[in-house]
Amino acid sequence: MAIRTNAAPPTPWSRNLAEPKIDKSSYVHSFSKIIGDVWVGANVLVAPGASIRADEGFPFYIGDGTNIQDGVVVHGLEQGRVIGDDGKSYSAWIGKNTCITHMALIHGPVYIGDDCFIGFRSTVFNARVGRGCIVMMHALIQDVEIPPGKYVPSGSVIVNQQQADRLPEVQDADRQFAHHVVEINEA
Amino acid sequence: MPLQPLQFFDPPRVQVSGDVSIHPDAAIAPGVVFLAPPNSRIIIAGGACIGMGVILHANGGAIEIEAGASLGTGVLMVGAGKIGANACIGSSTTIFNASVSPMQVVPPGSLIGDSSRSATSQTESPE
Amino acid sequence: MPLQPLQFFDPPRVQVSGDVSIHPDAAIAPGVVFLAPPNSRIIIAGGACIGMGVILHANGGAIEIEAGASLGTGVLMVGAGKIGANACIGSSTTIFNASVSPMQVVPPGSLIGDSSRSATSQTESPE
Repeated sequence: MAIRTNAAPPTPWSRNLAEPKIDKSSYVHSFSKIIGDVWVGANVLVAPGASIRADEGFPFYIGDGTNIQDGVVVHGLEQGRVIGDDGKSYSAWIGKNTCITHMALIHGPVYIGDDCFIGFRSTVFNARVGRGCIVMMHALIQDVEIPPGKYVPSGSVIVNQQQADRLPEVQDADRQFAHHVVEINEA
Repeated sequence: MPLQPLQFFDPPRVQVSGDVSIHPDAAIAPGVVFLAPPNSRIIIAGGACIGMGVILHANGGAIEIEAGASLGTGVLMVGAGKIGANACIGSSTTIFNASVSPMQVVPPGSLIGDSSRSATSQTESPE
Repeated sequence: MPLQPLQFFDPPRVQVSGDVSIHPDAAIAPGVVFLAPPNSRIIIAGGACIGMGVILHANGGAIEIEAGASLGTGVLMVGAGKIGANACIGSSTTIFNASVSPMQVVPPGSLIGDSSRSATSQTESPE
């Protein structure tokens, strides 16, 4: 099972890319695609079929205990950075103990805080999602900053700050549902 | 929400993990992922058609795709459920712990079986 | 984590099964599936353009793509029907037992054809 492929396509500008720095305790499946200046913390799971490409915008940060599922794409625009919790600039920052579920698209510049949940096929682009937010399925979050602890229902399109500020708080039932989905993912 | 862009898969491999049975007459496009952890399984019947980049992730039971069903590009199915014979699932649809009846047609980009809270201050209502 | 080793198989980039005739001047992208079970067939005329991940699944008749028609990425066409000359079908569209006139333009993510049984278990549809 030593089939590690580079993320395709090998772009012409990716020749001098930094190598990913991955903590030994993390499980990056050999069929996932991870290239460029990506820092991966402890006990991270990157599932097969995920694509993490720090070839245009970089670096990326993936915090301890975070879970990246099949079909997830993490990529960044060449321009635009966010400030991570360590005060440095990143194209994509994903905090600790966060779960990015199947087919989510996380596109930098983007910041996703600790303990977040991003549901199936949701897109986060040019946005900050605060700690403890739950974003359900098929949502679009763009050009906004979502305060910590907010709940984004399935199918929401959050593209201006007034919408983001009006979002409801996460409730226990939401946490339970998200936890249920995470359990499935970790099975 | 607006449909996400569809991805290209290279190399064109199909990834199979766990108890997965695929009828030889089923058509499986490139980039498909079948995940069946312990205590779950996936069954693809003859004449079924699984589009590019489809992910089937079984959990707590079986995912069953009956004869002649078509799953469009990028369909995601998680949990347990059955796609009935000759059903037609539009591209980029997500199905969570739910089934689709035989002959049913599901529009592209649909979300089926989502039991999460759809809150009051929501900006775009799902119904 | 108990992820089992994944097995692979490499499907061909374009899969053709059954009575399918493709004009040599048609352009076919990777990940396309043409499935024509017995008693049905698929005909692609010259100058037609079939996008990535398109699925044509004939059933009970013929699917015919006329000259110069373009099918966007992830289009799913099931049953029998004709895409008229120079028609333009937006990405991720689902066409179920229906035809599109020559020169017609169909927006991306559309659902065309019999959708009478699509409502029950569905929680979200894009339009």
